[in-house]
Amino acid sequence: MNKHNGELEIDEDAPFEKRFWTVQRIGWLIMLLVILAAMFGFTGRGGLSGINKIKKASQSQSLVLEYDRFQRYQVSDKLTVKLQQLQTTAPTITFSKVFYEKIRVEQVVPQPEKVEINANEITYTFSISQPSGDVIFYTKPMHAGSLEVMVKGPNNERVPISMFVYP
Amino acid sequence: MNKHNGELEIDEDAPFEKRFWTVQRIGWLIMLLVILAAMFGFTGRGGLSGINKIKKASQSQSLVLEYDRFQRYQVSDKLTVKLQQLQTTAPTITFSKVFYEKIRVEQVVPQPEKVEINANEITYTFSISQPSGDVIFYTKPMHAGSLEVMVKGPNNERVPISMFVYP
Amino acid sequence: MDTIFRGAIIYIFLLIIFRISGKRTLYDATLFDFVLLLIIAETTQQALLGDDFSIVNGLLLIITLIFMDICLSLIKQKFKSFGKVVDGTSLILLDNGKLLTERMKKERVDEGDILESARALHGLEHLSQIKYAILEKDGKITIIPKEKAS
Amino acid sequence: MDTIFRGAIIYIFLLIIFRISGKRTLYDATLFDFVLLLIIAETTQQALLGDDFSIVNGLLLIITLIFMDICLSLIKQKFKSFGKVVDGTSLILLDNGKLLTERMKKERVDEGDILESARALHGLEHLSQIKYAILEKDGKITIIPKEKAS
Repeated sequence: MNKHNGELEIDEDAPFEKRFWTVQRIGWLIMLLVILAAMFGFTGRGGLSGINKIKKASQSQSLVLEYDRFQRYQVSDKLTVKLQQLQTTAPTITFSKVFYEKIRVEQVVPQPEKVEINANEITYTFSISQPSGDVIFYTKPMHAGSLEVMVKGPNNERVPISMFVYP
Repeated sequence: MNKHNGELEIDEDAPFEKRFWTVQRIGWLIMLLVILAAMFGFTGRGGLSGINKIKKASQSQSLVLEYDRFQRYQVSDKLTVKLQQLQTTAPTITFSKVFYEKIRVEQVVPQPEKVEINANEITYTFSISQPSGDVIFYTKPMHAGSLEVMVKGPNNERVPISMFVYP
Repeated sequence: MDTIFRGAIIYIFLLIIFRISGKRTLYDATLFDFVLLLIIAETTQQALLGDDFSIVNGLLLIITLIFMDICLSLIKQKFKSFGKVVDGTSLILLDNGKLLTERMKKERVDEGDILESARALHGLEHLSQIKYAILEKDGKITIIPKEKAS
Repeated sequence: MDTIFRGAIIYIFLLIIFRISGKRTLYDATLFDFVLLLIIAETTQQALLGDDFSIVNGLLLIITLIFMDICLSLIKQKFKSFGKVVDGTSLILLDNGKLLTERMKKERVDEGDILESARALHGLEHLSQIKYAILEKDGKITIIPKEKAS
């Protein structure tokens, strides 16, 4: 043990503490940055559109997807599929493998007429009598990390979506 | 009370404490072993394939099951049934009694056309138009201990699966 | 975004409610008070988290709460009067042997509480052995004994 | 596997965030600070458990946290400098009657805090009765009074 003033035995290390104050202040700054990032939506659950709330359309605008880019492990979210210019009353929406392997679809509104999984794809068939209609998928990611899903609309148009799931 | 140095009254028992230090170190080692076992997947929720993540197929490969061997009481999990070389568009998957008595099936994707329970079996009938298809059962074990389920595919092929549910 | 707002709202709400309720409310004089404090913390936690049990949610909330606390302490340091509003000040309850009954009544402290502190901190028997008794910011009562020799 | 990682991540995260936030942040000077601490503990608990309420999950988490703490203490014992980084050191705030205001400012301690500790620990009335005031690793302020006889 050091002796301070030749009498007080103490493990003080003032130069170290002084250097650590700088580290502390940097830490506070990082905390502030994390909070700002969260406010902008980089950590999911709300935030600015364009950062978290993503709207992505196929070239012909007949398939529009609205989803959250940043999601959280086992926290329910939703994916809205807007179908336009429908040429069939039994449109299909097809997702690649990740959508049923790493995500749990809890509910689909409206309820699909038929669901089939094969050849690394899941296909939902709906019954829509009008030329346009929305479908909402209530999803829950069951896997942390980035997820890449390919969505295929009724006219075989493809829209890739990518999400990041926080643990 | 003992008297230390003839003055300090204290309930010290140094030889006992010394022996106990050894017990402590052994305890630490056991904790390390438990943590390693958990990392390898022996306690469920992730882990190496082969230890927790099991893939089991029937002889002809027409029925493949993917499931977690180690599950936890009332924690959702899933069982994926891969059907191949289908000769019918209305394949059935049949499970033995345990599957509906000790496990709660929360959701089946795709939704079955028909479900029937009889003669100690539960039979799910699906509508699959292509020669192969996957079915996902979202399950929640409602019983701790080991569970033995017999799964029967559309061609009457049997695959037994055994799971252990931690309390 | 949602997470940060939840954290901030609950932080400010608790700050106000604890300040308003007074120093001695919920001060763990009995086990019951202590349990009550625990229950309040538990209840708050549920309101904070909702049904989002992800790690990132927990970590964001902790960062929010601690960051707000650091900011509050920096503001308190800069503006002393703000610190007074937030934390309150110490308050003399027993002044040179004289009980200040009006203050004690307002702060809901009685002679027994002062004697309890006197016993716990200095092993004193009577009020007459106490020079000052002070109600601290955290609800504790500190005691300055009279010098014996004098 | 998942359980162990959750435990480890949160252990390390908390270790860092508490170290960075400073000794006096969340030090329970007021009841509000105490409740904040409890809330942080609770919030962590949910992030740890998720929606897995099985016994084995709870036991694994407890083992992970305690095991990491044992490891940390063993490492700290072996490498003193690592201990310094993790725990910090004690810091003299009042040196032989002289207040070290720069240090007090950085650590967010004021005269009132030192006096409160002096009252609580030794029943002292003035700063002049204090020889040393030391900010300990846990945020407490300890007091070494001046000898009277001299």
